[in-house]
Amino acid sequence: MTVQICKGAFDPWQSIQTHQRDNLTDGQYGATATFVGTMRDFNEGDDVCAMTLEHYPGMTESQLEEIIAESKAQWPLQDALIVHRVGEMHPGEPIVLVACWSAHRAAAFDACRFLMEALKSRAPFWKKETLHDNSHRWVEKNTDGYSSH
Amino acid sequence: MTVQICKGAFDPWQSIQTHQRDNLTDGQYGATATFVGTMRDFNEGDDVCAMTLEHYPGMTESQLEEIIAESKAQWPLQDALIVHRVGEMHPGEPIVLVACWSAHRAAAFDACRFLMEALKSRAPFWKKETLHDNSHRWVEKNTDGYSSH
Amino acid sequence: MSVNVKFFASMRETLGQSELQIDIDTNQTVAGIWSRVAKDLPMPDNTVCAVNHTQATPETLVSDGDEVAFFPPVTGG
Amino acid sequence: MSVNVKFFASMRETLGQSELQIDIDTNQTVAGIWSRVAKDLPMPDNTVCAVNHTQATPETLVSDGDEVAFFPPVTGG
Repeated sequence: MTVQICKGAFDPWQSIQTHQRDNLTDGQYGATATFVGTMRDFNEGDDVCAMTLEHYPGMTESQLEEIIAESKAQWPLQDALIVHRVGEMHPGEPIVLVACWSAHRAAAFDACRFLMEALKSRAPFWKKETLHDNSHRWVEKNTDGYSSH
Repeated sequence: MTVQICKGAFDPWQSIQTHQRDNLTDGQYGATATFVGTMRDFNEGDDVCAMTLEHYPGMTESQLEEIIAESKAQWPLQDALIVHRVGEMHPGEPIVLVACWSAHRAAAFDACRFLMEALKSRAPFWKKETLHDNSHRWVEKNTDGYSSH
Repeated sequence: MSVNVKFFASMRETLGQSELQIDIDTNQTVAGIWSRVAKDLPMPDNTVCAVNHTQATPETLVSDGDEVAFFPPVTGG
Repeated sequence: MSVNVKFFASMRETLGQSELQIDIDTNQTVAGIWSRVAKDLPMPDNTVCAVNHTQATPETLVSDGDEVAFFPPVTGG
Protein backbone atom coordinates (compact mmCIF):
# COMPACT_ATOMS: atom_id res chain seq x y z
CA MET A 1 0.00 0.00 0.00
CA THR A 2 1.88 3.02 -1.29
CA VAL A 3 1.26 6.76 -1.56
CA GLN A 4 3.55 8.99 -3.64
CA ILE A 5 3.50 12.75 -4.17
CA CYS A 6 5.49 13.70 -7.30
CA LYS A 7 6.96 17.17 -7.80
CA GLY A 8 7.78 16.45 -11.46
CA ALA A 9 6.19 14.54 -14.33
CA PHE A 10 5.62 10.81 -13.81
CA ASP A 11 4.77 7.94 -16.14
CA PRO A 12 1.77 6.12 -14.60
CA TRP A 13 2.29 2.95 -16.66
CA GLN A 14 5.89 2.74 -15.52
CA SER A 15 4.80 3.36 -11.91
CA ILE A 16 2.34 0.45 -12.13
CA GLN A 17 4.94 -1.93 -13.54
CA THR A 18 7.60 -0.94 -11.00
CA HIS A 19 5.16 -1.24 -8.11
CA GLN A 20 3.91 -4.59 -9.36
CA ARG A 21 7.42 -5.96 -9.76
CA ASP A 22 8.52 -4.82 -6.29
CA ASN A 23 5.39 -5.56 -4.27
CA LEU A 24 3.31 -8.31 -5.86
CA THR A 25 3.84 -12.01 -6.51
CA ASP A 26 3.02 -13.44 -9.95
CA GLY A 27 0.04 -15.78 -9.81
CA GLN A 28 -1.37 -14.32 -6.58
CA TYR A 29 -3.47 -11.57 -8.15
CA GLY A 30 -5.99 -11.96 -10.96
CA ALA A 31 -7.34 -8.43 -11.30
CA THR A 32 -5.72 -5.01 -11.67
CA ALA A 33 -8.00 -1.98 -11.99
CA THR A 34 -6.38 1.37 -12.62
CA PHE A 35 -7.36 4.96 -13.21
CA VAL A 36 -5.21 7.73 -14.66
CA GLY A 37 -6.32 11.36 -14.59
CA THR A 38 -4.61 13.46 -17.27
CA MET A 39 -4.57 17.22 -17.69
CA ARG A 40 -6.94 18.42 -20.43
CA ASP A 41 -6.41 21.54 -22.53
CA PHE A 42 -10.03 22.60 -21.91
CA ASN A 43 -12.21 23.07 -18.82
CA GLU A 44 -15.57 24.72 -18.28
CA GLY A 45 -15.56 25.86 -21.91
CA ASP A 46 -12.16 27.58 -21.81
CA ASP A 47 -8.75 26.68 -23.20
CA VAL A 48 -6.29 25.93 -20.43
CA CYS A 49 -2.56 26.08 -21.11
CA ALA A 50 -1.04 25.26 -17.72
CA MET A 51 -2.06 24.23 -14.23
CA THR A 52 -0.48 24.42 -10.80
CA LEU A 53 -1.40 21.86 -8.18
CA GLU A 54 -0.95 22.84 -4.56
CA HIS A 55 -1.12 20.38 -1.66
CA TYR A 56 -0.82 20.35 2.13
CA PRO A 57 2.39 18.42 2.87
CA GLY A 58 1.78 15.99 5.69
CA MET A 59 -2.02 16.12 5.68
CA THR A 60 -2.29 15.09 2.01
CA GLU A 61 -0.20 11.96 2.57
CA SER A 62 -2.04 11.02 5.77
CA GLN A 63 -5.45 11.47 4.11
CA LEU A 64 -4.40 9.26 1.19
CA GLU A 65 -3.10 6.60 3.58
CA GLU A 66 -6.38 6.77 5.48
CA ILE A 67 -8.54 6.22 2.39
CA ILE A 68 -6.33 3.29 1.36
CA ALA A 69 -6.83 1.82 4.87
CA GLU A 70 -10.60 2.26 4.45
CA SER A 71 -10.53 0.44 1.11
CA LYS A 72 -8.53 -2.44 2.63
CA ALA A 73 -11.13 -2.77 5.39
CA GLN A 74 -13.92 -2.94 2.83
CA TRP A 75 -12.48 -5.15 0.06
CA PRO A 76 -10.04 -8.08 -0.12
CA LEU A 77 -7.23 -6.13 -1.81
CA GLN A 78 -3.77 -7.48 -2.35
CA ASP A 79 -2.30 -4.01 -2.89
CA ALA A 80 -3.09 -0.41 -3.80
CA LEU A 81 -1.02 2.45 -5.19
CA ILE A 82 -1.78 6.17 -5.37
CA VAL A 83 0.54 8.60 -7.16
CA HIS A 84 -0.38 12.30 -7.39
CA ARG A 85 1.45 15.09 -9.16
CA VAL A 86 1.95 18.54 -7.59
CA GLY A 87 3.45 21.77 -8.96
CA GLU A 88 3.15 23.20 -12.45
CA MET A 89 2.07 20.95 -15.32
CA HIS A 90 0.82 21.09 -18.90
CA PRO A 91 -1.96 19.47 -21.00
CA GLY A 92 -1.44 15.77 -21.69
CA GLU A 93 0.54 15.21 -18.48
CA PRO A 94 -0.76 12.69 -15.92
CA ILE A 95 -2.11 14.20 -12.68
CA VAL A 96 -3.11 11.13 -10.70
CA LEU A 97 -2.82 7.34 -10.75
CA VAL A 98 -4.87 4.92 -8.65
CA ALA A 99 -4.20 1.17 -9.02
CA CYS A 100 -5.74 -1.76 -7.12
CA TRP A 101 -4.75 -5.42 -7.19
CA SER A 102 -7.04 -8.22 -6.05
CA ALA A 103 -7.74 -11.93 -6.67
CA HIS A 104 -11.03 -11.15 -8.43
CA ARG A 105 -12.26 -8.24 -10.51
CA ALA A 106 -15.20 -6.99 -8.44
CA ALA A 107 -12.99 -5.92 -5.52
CA ALA A 108 -10.41 -4.30 -7.80
CA PHE A 109 -13.04 -2.30 -9.72
CA ASP A 110 -14.96 -1.23 -6.61
CA ALA A 111 -11.88 -0.25 -4.62
CA CYS A 112 -10.30 1.69 -7.51
CA ARG A 113 -13.39 3.82 -7.95
CA PHE A 114 -13.82 4.29 -4.20
CA LEU A 115 -10.21 5.49 -3.87
CA MET A 116 -10.59 7.92 -6.74
CA GLU A 117 -13.84 9.42 -5.40
CA ALA A 118 -12.45 9.60 -1.84
CA LEU A 119 -9.27 11.27 -3.11
CA LYS A 120 -11.25 13.87 -5.05
CA SER A 121 -13.52 14.72 -2.13
CA ARG A 122 -11.11 14.50 0.82
CA ALA A 123 -7.43 14.76 -0.11
CA PRO A 124 -6.06 18.33 0.18
CA PHE A 125 -5.07 19.25 -3.38
CA TRP A 126 -6.05 22.44 -5.19
CA LYS A 127 -5.86 23.23 -8.89
CA LYS A 128 -5.11 26.66 -10.33
CA GLU A 129 -5.50 27.01 -14.09
CA THR A 130 -3.61 29.35 -16.41
CA LEU A 131 -5.73 30.45 -19.38
CA HIS A 132 -4.47 31.62 -22.78
CA ASP A 133 -4.63 35.32 -21.85
CA ASN A 134 -2.25 34.41 -18.99
CA SER A 135 -4.97 34.96 -16.39
CA HIS A 136 -5.25 32.49 -13.51
CA ARG A 137 -8.22 30.95 -11.79
CA TRP A 138 -8.70 28.46 -8.99
CA VAL A 139 -10.83 25.45 -9.87
CA GLU A 140 -13.69 25.70 -7.40
CA LYS A 141 -15.14 22.23 -7.45
CA ASN A 142 -14.67 18.82 -9.00
CA THR A 143 -17.08 17.31 -11.51
CA ASP A 144 -19.50 14.62 -10.44
CA GLY A 145 -17.94 11.17 -10.48
CA TYR A 146 -21.14 9.19 -11.00
CA SER A 147 -23.24 10.80 -13.74
CA SER A 148 -21.97 9.94 -17.17
CA HIS A 149 -24.92 9.01 -19.35
CA MET B 1 -11.74 1.56 -31.05
CA THR B 2 -9.51 -1.50 -31.31
CA VAL B 3 -9.85 -5.24 -30.70
CA GLN B 4 -6.79 -7.51 -30.63
CA ILE B 5 -6.54 -11.28 -30.20
CA CYS B 6 -2.98 -12.28 -29.17
CA LYS B 7 -1.60 -15.75 -29.73
CA GLY B 8 1.44 -15.07 -27.54
CA ALA B 9 2.20 -13.18 -24.34
CA PHE B 10 1.48 -9.43 -24.37
CA ASP B 11 2.40 -6.55 -22.08
CA PRO B 12 -0.83 -4.68 -21.25
CA TRP B 13 0.95 -1.52 -20.06
CA GLN B 14 2.91 -1.36 -23.31
CA SER B 15 -0.31 -1.94 -25.29
CA ILE B 16 -1.97 0.99 -23.50
CA GLN B 17 0.96 3.32 -24.19
CA THR B 18 1.24 2.32 -27.84
CA HIS B 19 -2.49 2.67 -28.40
CA GLN B 20 -2.56 6.03 -26.65
CA ARG B 21 0.36 7.36 -28.66
CA ASP B 22 -1.12 6.21 -31.99
CA ASN B 23 -4.80 7.01 -31.45
CA LEU B 24 -5.26 9.78 -28.90
CA THR B 25 -4.39 13.46 -28.78
CA ASP B 26 -2.69 14.89 -25.69
CA GLY B 27 -4.99 17.25 -23.83
CA GLN B 28 -8.21 15.84 -25.30
CA TYR B 29 -8.78 13.10 -22.72
CA GLY B 30 -8.81 13.51 -18.96
CA ALA B 31 -9.64 10.01 -17.78
CA THR B 32 -8.24 6.57 -18.56
CA ALA B 33 -9.77 3.57 -16.79
CA THR B 34 -8.18 0.19 -17.37
CA PHE B 35 -8.59 -3.39 -16.25
CA VAL B 36 -6.06 -6.19 -16.59
CA GLY B 37 -6.98 -9.81 -15.88
CA THR B 38 -3.96 -11.94 -15.00
CA MET B 39 -3.70 -15.71 -14.69
CA ARG B 40 -3.69 -16.89 -11.07
CA ASP B 41 -1.95 -20.03 -9.83
CA PHE B 42 -5.08 -21.04 -7.90
CA ASN B 43 -8.77 -21.46 -8.78
CA GLU B 44 -11.68 -23.08 -6.97
CA GLY B 45 -9.31 -24.26 -4.24
CA ASP B 46 -6.84 -26.01 -6.56
CA ASP B 47 -3.35 -25.18 -7.77
CA VAL B 48 -3.32 -24.41 -11.48
CA CYS B 49 -0.05 -24.63 -13.42
CA ALA B 50 -1.15 -23.80 -16.98
CA MET B 51 -4.21 -22.73 -18.92
CA THR B 52 -5.29 -22.93 -22.55
CA LEU B 53 -7.67 -20.34 -23.93
CA GLU B 54 -9.76 -21.30 -26.94
CA HIS B 55 -11.78 -18.83 -29.00
CA TYR B 56 -14.04 -18.76 -32.04
CA PRO B 57 -12.09 -16.87 -34.73
CA GLY B 58 -14.40 -14.43 -36.45
CA MET B 59 -17.23 -14.49 -33.94
CA THR B 60 -14.98 -13.50 -31.02
CA GLU B 61 -13.74 -10.39 -32.81
CA SER B 62 -17.24 -9.39 -33.99
CA GLN B 63 -18.71 -9.83 -30.50
CA LEU B 64 -15.95 -7.65 -29.01
CA GLU B 65 -16.52 -4.99 -31.67
CA GLU B 66 -20.24 -5.09 -30.92
CA ILE B 67 -19.81 -4.55 -27.18
CA ILE B 68 -17.43 -1.66 -27.88
CA ALA B 69 -20.10 -0.15 -30.18
CA GLU B 70 -22.67 -0.55 -27.38
CA SER B 71 -20.36 1.25 -24.93
CA LYS B 72 -19.84 4.11 -27.41
CA ALA B 73 -23.61 4.49 -27.75
CA GLN B 74 -24.01 4.69 -23.99
CA TRP B 75 -21.07 6.86 -22.88
CA PRO B 76 -19.07 9.78 -24.35
CA LEU B 77 -15.89 7.76 -24.95
CA GLN B 78 -12.91 9.05 -26.85
CA ASP B 79 -11.50 5.57 -27.39
CA ALA B 80 -11.53 1.97 -26.16
CA LEU B 81 -9.10 -0.92 -26.48
CA ILE B 82 -9.61 -4.62 -25.83
CA VAL B 83 -6.72 -7.09 -26.01
CA HIS B 84 -7.31 -10.79 -25.22
CA ARG B 85 -4.80 -13.61 -25.09
CA VAL B 86 -5.53 -17.05 -26.58
CA GLY B 87 -3.54 -20.32 -26.55
CA GLU B 88 -1.46 -21.76 -23.71
CA MET B 89 -0.37 -19.53 -20.86
CA HIS B 90 1.08 -19.67 -17.34
CA PRO B 91 0.40 -18.03 -13.95
CA GLY B 92 1.33 -14.35 -13.78
CA GLU B 93 0.69 -13.77 -17.49
CA PRO B 94 -1.95 -11.23 -18.58
CA ILE B 95 -5.14 -12.70 -20.08
CA VAL B 96 -7.15 -9.61 -20.93
CA LEU B 97 -6.84 -5.82 -21.09
CA VAL B 98 -9.73 -3.36 -21.33
CA ALA B 99 -8.94 0.37 -21.51
CA CYS B 100 -11.31 3.35 -21.93
CA TRP B 101 -10.47 6.99 -22.56
CA SER B 102 -12.90 9.84 -21.91
CA ALA B 103 -12.95 13.54 -21.01
CA HIS B 104 -14.27 12.79 -17.52
CA ARG B 105 -13.86 9.89 -15.13
CA ALA B 106 -17.45 8.68 -14.71
CA ALA B 107 -17.75 7.59 -18.36
CA ALA B 108 -14.32 5.94 -18.36
CA PHE B 109 -15.04 3.97 -15.15
CA ASP B 110 -18.55 2.93 -16.21
CA ALA B 111 -17.59 1.91 -19.75
CA CYS B 112 -14.51 -0.05 -18.62
CA ARG B 113 -16.58 -2.14 -16.23
CA PHE B 114 -19.38 -2.59 -18.76
CA LEU B 115 -16.92 -3.84 -21.39
CA MET B 116 -15.33 -6.28 -18.97
CA GLU B 117 -18.68 -7.74 -17.82
CA ALA B 118 -20.00 -7.91 -21.40
CA LEU B 119 -16.80 -9.62 -22.55
CA LYS B 120 -17.03 -12.21 -19.77
CA SER B 121 -20.68 -13.01 -20.47
CA ARG B 122 -20.81 -12.79 -24.27
CA ALA B 123 -17.44 -13.11 -26.01
CA PRO B 124 -16.65 -16.70 -27.12
CA PHE B 125 -13.56 -17.65 -25.11
CA TRP B 126 -13.17 -20.85 -23.08
CA LYS B 127 -10.59 -21.67 -20.42
CA LYS B 128 -9.13 -25.11 -19.83
CA GLU B 129 -6.93 -25.48 -16.76
CA THR B 130 -4.01 -27.85 -16.26
CA LEU B 131 -3.64 -28.95 -12.61
CA HIS B 132 -0.47 -30.14 -10.90
CA ASP B 133 -1.25 -33.84 -11.48
CA ASN B 134 -1.35 -32.95 -15.19
CA SER B 135 -5.12 -33.44 -15.36
CA HIS B 136 -7.20 -30.95 -17.33
CA ARG B 137 -10.56 -29.37 -16.66
CA TRP B 138 -12.73 -26.85 -18.46
CA VAL B 139 -13.69 -23.81 -16.41
CA GLU B 140 -17.49 -24.01 -16.38
CA LYS B 141 -18.50 -20.51 -15.39
CA ASN B 142 -17.07 -17.13 -14.55
CA THR B 143 -17.18 -15.60 -11.07
CA ASP B 144 -19.66 -12.86 -10.28
CA GLY B 145 -18.41 -9.42 -11.27
CA TYR B 146 -20.41 -7.40 -8.78
CA SER B 147 -20.22 -9.01 -5.31
CA SER B 148 -16.98 -8.20 -3.62
CA HIS B 149 -17.71 -7.19 -0.02
CA MET C 1 -28.50 -27.00 -49.28
CA SER C 2 -25.28 -27.08 -47.31
CA VAL C 3 -24.20 -25.66 -43.93
CA ASN C 4 -20.91 -25.57 -42.06
CA VAL C 5 -21.15 -26.77 -38.42
CA LYS C 6 -18.59 -25.96 -35.70
CA PHE C 7 -18.12 -27.10 -32.10
CA PHE C 8 -15.95 -25.47 -29.48
CA ALA C 9 -14.32 -26.28 -26.12
CA SER C 10 -15.95 -29.12 -24.10
CA MET C 11 -18.61 -29.52 -26.82
CA ARG C 12 -15.88 -30.18 -29.37
CA GLU C 13 -14.34 -32.79 -27.07
CA THR C 14 -17.68 -34.47 -26.26
CA LEU C 15 -18.58 -34.80 -29.93
CA GLY C 16 -15.05 -35.67 -30.97
CA GLN C 17 -15.05 -33.22 -33.88
CA SER C 18 -14.54 -29.53 -34.41
CA GLU C 19 -16.08 -28.84 -37.81
CA LEU C 20 -18.07 -30.56 -40.55
CA GLN C 21 -20.00 -29.68 -43.69
CA ILE C 22 -23.45 -31.22 -44.07
CA ASP C 23 -26.19 -31.23 -46.69
CA ILE C 24 -29.67 -30.58 -45.31
CA ASP C 25 -33.24 -30.02 -46.47
CA THR C 26 -34.57 -26.47 -46.57
CA ASN C 27 -36.38 -24.97 -43.54
CA GLN C 28 -34.10 -26.59 -41.02
CA THR C 29 -33.72 -25.08 -37.53
CA VAL C 30 -30.58 -24.96 -35.40
CA ALA C 31 -32.11 -27.76 -33.28
CA GLY C 32 -32.59 -29.80 -36.45
CA ILE C 33 -28.92 -29.35 -37.34
CA TRP C 34 -27.97 -30.50 -33.83
CA SER C 35 -30.01 -33.74 -34.26
CA ARG C 36 -28.27 -34.44 -37.56
CA VAL C 37 -24.75 -34.02 -36.20
CA ALA C 38 -25.04 -35.13 -32.56
CA LYS C 39 -27.02 -38.30 -33.29
CA ASP C 40 -28.72 -39.47 -30.07
CA LEU C 41 -27.11 -36.90 -27.74
CA PRO C 42 -29.71 -34.37 -26.52
CA MET C 43 -28.52 -30.76 -26.66
CA PRO C 44 -27.24 -29.84 -23.15
CA ASP C 45 -29.39 -27.19 -21.45
CA ASN C 46 -26.67 -24.57 -21.28
CA THR C 47 -25.57 -24.93 -24.92
CA VAL C 48 -25.00 -21.65 -26.75
CA CYS C 49 -25.91 -21.65 -30.45
CA ALA C 50 -24.70 -19.17 -33.06
CA VAL C 51 -25.55 -18.69 -36.74
CA ASN C 52 -23.03 -16.71 -38.79
CA HIS C 53 -21.25 -15.41 -35.65
CA THR C 54 -24.46 -14.12 -34.07
CA GLN C 55 -26.06 -15.76 -31.06
CA ALA C 56 -29.14 -17.78 -32.07
CA THR C 57 -31.76 -20.06 -30.47
CA PRO C 58 -32.62 -23.70 -31.26
CA GLU C 59 -35.62 -22.36 -33.22
CA THR C 60 -33.56 -20.12 -35.51
CA LEU C 61 -33.90 -21.10 -39.17
CA VAL C 62 -30.73 -21.72 -41.13
CA SER C 63 -30.09 -20.95 -44.79
CA ASP C 64 -27.83 -22.38 -47.44
CA GLY C 65 -24.19 -21.53 -46.74
CA ASP C 66 -24.72 -20.62 -43.09
CA GLU C 67 -22.14 -21.32 -40.38
CA VAL C 68 -23.81 -22.91 -37.33
CA ALA C 69 -21.86 -23.22 -34.06
CA PHE C 70 -22.50 -24.98 -30.74
CA PHE C 71 -20.52 -24.30 -27.58
CA PRO C 72 -20.72 -24.22 -23.75
CA PRO C 73 -21.10 -20.98 -21.71
CA VAL C 74 -18.17 -18.64 -22.32
CA THR C 75 -15.43 -18.27 -19.68
CA GLY C 76 -12.98 -15.69 -21.04
CA GLY C 77 -11.60 -12.55 -19.46
CA MET D 1 -0.20 28.70 24.53
CA SER D 2 0.94 28.74 20.91
CA VAL D 3 -0.53 27.34 17.69
CA ASN D 4 0.70 27.19 14.12
CA VAL D 5 -1.85 28.41 11.55
CA LYS D 6 -1.72 27.58 7.84
CA PHE D 7 -3.72 28.75 4.80
CA PHE D 8 -3.86 27.07 1.38
CA ALA D 9 -4.86 27.87 -2.19
CA SER D 10 -7.36 30.74 -2.66
CA MET D 11 -7.57 31.16 1.14
CA ARG D 12 -3.81 31.78 1.25
CA GLU D 13 -4.13 34.40 -1.51
CA THR D 14 -7.17 36.09 0.06
CA LEU D 15 -5.42 36.45 3.43
CA GLY D 16 -2.07 37.23 1.87
CA GLN D 17 -0.18 34.78 4.06
CA SER D 18 0.50 31.09 4.15
CA GLU D 19 1.58 30.43 7.73
CA LEU D 20 1.89 32.13 11.07
CA GLN D 21 2.53 31.28 14.70
CA ILE D 22 0.21 32.88 17.26
CA ASP D 23 -0.11 32.93 21.03
CA ILE D 24 -3.64 32.34 22.30
CA ASP D 25 -5.58 31.84 25.54
CA THR D 26 -6.53 28.31 26.52
CA ASN D 27 -9.91 26.82 25.44
CA GLN D 28 -9.86 28.42 22.04
CA THR D 29 -11.90 26.91 19.19
CA VAL D 30 -10.95 26.75 15.50
CA ALA D 31 -13.46 29.59 14.91
CA GLY D 32 -11.69 31.61 17.60
CA ILE D 33 -8.37 31.11 15.84
CA TRP D 34 -9.96 32.28 12.58
CA SER D 35 -11.15 35.50 14.21
CA ARG D 36 -7.65 36.18 15.55
CA VAL D 37 -5.94 35.70 12.19
CA ALA D 38 -8.54 36.85 9.65
CA LYS D 39 -9.48 40.06 11.47
CA ASP D 40 -12.87 41.25 10.18
CA LEU D 41 -13.25 38.68 7.39
CA PRO D 42 -16.02 36.19 8.21
CA MET D 43 -15.07 32.56 7.53
CA PRO D 44 -16.46 31.64 4.05
CA ASP D 45 -19.23 29.01 4.22
CA ASN D 46 -17.35 26.37 2.32
CA THR D 47 -14.11 26.69 4.32
CA VAL D 48 -12.52 23.40 5.34
CA CYS D 49 -10.76 23.40 8.73
CA ALA D 50 -8.15 20.89 9.91
CA VAL D 51 -6.38 20.41 13.23
CA ASN D 52 -3.16 18.38 13.14
CA HIS D 53 -3.90 17.09 9.61
CA THR D 54 -7.37 15.83 10.54
CA GLN D 55 -10.54 17.52 9.33
CA ALA D 56 -12.16 19.58 12.09
CA THR D 57 -15.14 21.89 12.63
CA PRO D 58 -15.24 25.54 13.76
CA GLU D 59 -16.19 24.24 17.22
CA THR D 60 -13.17 21.93 17.57
CA LEU D 61 -11.00 22.92 20.56
CA VAL D 62 -7.32 23.51 19.92
CA SER D 63 -4.43 22.70 22.25
CA ASP D 64 -0.95 24.08 22.74
CA GLY D 65 1.30 23.17 19.82
CA ASP D 66 -1.55 22.29 17.43
CA GLU D 67 -1.39 22.99 13.72
CA VAL D 68 -4.62 24.59 12.49
CA ALA D 69 -5.32 24.90 8.75
CA PHE D 70 -7.96 26.68 6.68
CA PHE D 71 -8.57 25.97 3.00
CA PRO D 72 -11.24 25.91 0.26
CA PRO D 73 -12.92 22.69 -0.99
CA VAL D 74 -10.34 20.31 -2.44
CA THR D 75 -10.03 19.90 -6.23
CA GLY D 76 -7.33 17.28 -6.80
CA GLY D 77 -7.37 14.14 -8.90
